[in-house]
Amino acid sequence: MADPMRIRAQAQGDKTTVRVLMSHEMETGQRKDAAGKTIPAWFIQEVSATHNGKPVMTAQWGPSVAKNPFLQFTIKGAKAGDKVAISWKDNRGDTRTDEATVS
Amino acid sequence: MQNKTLILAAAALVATAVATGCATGPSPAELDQQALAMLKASFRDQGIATVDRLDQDLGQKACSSDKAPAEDVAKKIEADALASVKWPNGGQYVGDWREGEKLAQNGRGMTWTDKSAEPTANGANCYNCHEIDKKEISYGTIGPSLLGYGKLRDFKESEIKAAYEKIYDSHASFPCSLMPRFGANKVLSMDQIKDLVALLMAKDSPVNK
Amino acid sequence: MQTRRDMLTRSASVAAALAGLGLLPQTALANWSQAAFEAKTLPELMKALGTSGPAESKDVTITGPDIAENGAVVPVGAATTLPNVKRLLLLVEKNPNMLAAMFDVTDAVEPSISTRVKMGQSSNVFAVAITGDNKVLYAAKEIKVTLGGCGG
Amino acid sequence: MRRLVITTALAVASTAGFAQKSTADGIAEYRAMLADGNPAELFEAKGEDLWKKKRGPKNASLEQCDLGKGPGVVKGAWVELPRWFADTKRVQDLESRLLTCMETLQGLNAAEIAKAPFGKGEQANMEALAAWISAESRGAKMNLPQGHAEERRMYELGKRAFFFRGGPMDFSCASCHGEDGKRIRLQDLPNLTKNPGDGVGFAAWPAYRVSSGEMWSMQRRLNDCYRQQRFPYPGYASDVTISLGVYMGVNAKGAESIAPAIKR
Repeated sequence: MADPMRIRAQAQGDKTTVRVLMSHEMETGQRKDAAGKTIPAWFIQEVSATHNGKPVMTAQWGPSVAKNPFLQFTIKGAKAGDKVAISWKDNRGDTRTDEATVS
Repeated sequence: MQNKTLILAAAALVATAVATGCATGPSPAELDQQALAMLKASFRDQGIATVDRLDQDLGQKACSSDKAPAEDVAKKIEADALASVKWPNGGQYVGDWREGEKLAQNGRGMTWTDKSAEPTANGANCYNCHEIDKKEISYGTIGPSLLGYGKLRDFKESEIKAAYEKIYDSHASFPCSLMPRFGANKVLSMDQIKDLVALLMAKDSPVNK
Repeated sequence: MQTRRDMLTRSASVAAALAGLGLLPQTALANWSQAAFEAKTLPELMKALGTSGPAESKDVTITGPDIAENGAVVPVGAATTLPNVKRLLLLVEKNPNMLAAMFDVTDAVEPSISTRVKMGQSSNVFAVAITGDNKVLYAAKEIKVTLGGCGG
Repeated sequence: MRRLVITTALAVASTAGFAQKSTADGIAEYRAMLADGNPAELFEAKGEDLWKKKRGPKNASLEQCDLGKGPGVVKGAWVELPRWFADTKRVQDLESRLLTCMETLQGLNAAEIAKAPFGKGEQANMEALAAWISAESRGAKMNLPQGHAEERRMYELGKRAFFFRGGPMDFSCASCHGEDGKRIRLQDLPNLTKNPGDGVGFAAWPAYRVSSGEMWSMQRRLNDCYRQQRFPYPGYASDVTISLGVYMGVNAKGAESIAPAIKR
């Protein structure tokens, strides 16, 4: 199973900045291993974010997003104590969801 | 237990102090020996990088300290280096600067992840330490800038020969130089060194633009 | 800069080609847009997304360093001051496939996101904003990818 | 269009020196952008879990591991390593000490872990543990003990290893890290023969390596230095690596640790 994400959600005024680090290889499918064999593509394709359960953003990623991806965005109106959840799904069908409390 | 260790340690200290007249542990010469033994015990062969790479010649041994070697030793290093240089037939020192630029960019070769130790598998690592073509902004500063190298020397025949010699064995001009002795240590072939000479000394090389 | 002009020319022709076809941007995608991520050129990408060619706009910003010490991780961001933005894209012109990431935003988030992309070589990087009324606007920035370290 | 004009103006105005300065500025900007969101955090979290998790044939956690400040004390341990350990009668760095704990507390095979390839299996676990343990000393100042005769001897041996030239390129550690203000390509090289400053050199490792997307502890850092030096292969947690740790760590006394950092 994939390792947990690190989610930081920090409120400032009526906005909350969310910073996410995900643990993922993000293999492009264009690299070769030492034996010359192509390493198959393995990357996060879909990401979604919710604020207190309500979807606020979805994203689609290609393999050129960097390994161990970083994502930053800002939610309007979120305040301390609110819940922010992030989910991802990769091209193998693996998924991971983690939640953080706005501080 | 702790007491015993302490006493033993103290006894050892006293013993060394008596033996060397120094109160802080083994003598510098003893430490030199211990360091060599430690290195031998710590490294192992991996691929082409075998432990005999730890066997030092004079140019390595005498340059392995934070102090410069004595003058007579430096002279010996210089003489050995000069004697090591193999000169190309017919005094033809200048190859193709385009090939030289490729070699200069290439930092590969001679590590335990490299398959072959043959010169054809090696780069010259030049940009790691030198500024060369001003179009390449990613250059190192361990060595001096080589911008305008040939032009600054009026493209003189004697300077072309000197450039060949420096690349072949840097210790011939600078004992303990940080620059690899590319020819003497068989990192690069004679033809590759000529290509590097061209990069530095050819009038149409980007170095002299 | 040459590349930039090329792109403007290309996008103009795509805009012309798509004009009148009435293609609207898809608003919510349930699945990964394979065609978009496989697009090699801007016209292909625009076609895959069902949008018209983009125009440069000062209302869109692309953030990123002038120089990246390593192409494996290059921080980039897309933002816009335009109202009613539905989608933000990040493109790397000289990557084998241009589209790196695509964000469908709602009114609950600011139209401003940052992430990190891989770059095979020095290239123009684009932030593209697509509005609810089908305007496609972009900003571009050149990011140089240098060689670092011992090179071995 | 506006950008185009600015770029042209810059090109006209730039001298070699100016261009170099802006390159350095560009790189500094790049590094600053990456520092906010260091994937090392992912490894720290994993390392903390590993420390507390019951594992190995003895089904024990590492919580009773003595990193030099007493069993279970992690805070502040990193900036005092390598140091002398009475139980093993050795000067040990973080990784070699972890191997001792994994063997004695958890019953894992230390020799096997030391031989395993970097970045996989128990070696990946080592990197995560090193990330977390070093993070527990973030902001503390390097303060390696030199009270024991063996600690002083290892410093002297480390110094000799640091200056030892060998291999087909004649390199030593000092070839690149013996002077101030030098670079390889665009990479700044700290002078490790003295205190290179807060969060530089020894005080910045373990680090997340952007180029490979992996966490590197000092053992792996040294291993790749020796690869680039064209030396033979240094054993994991061998005395040469530990003595170099003592040499660099003692030289860095008083420097603030920012480990785990993020590096190219």
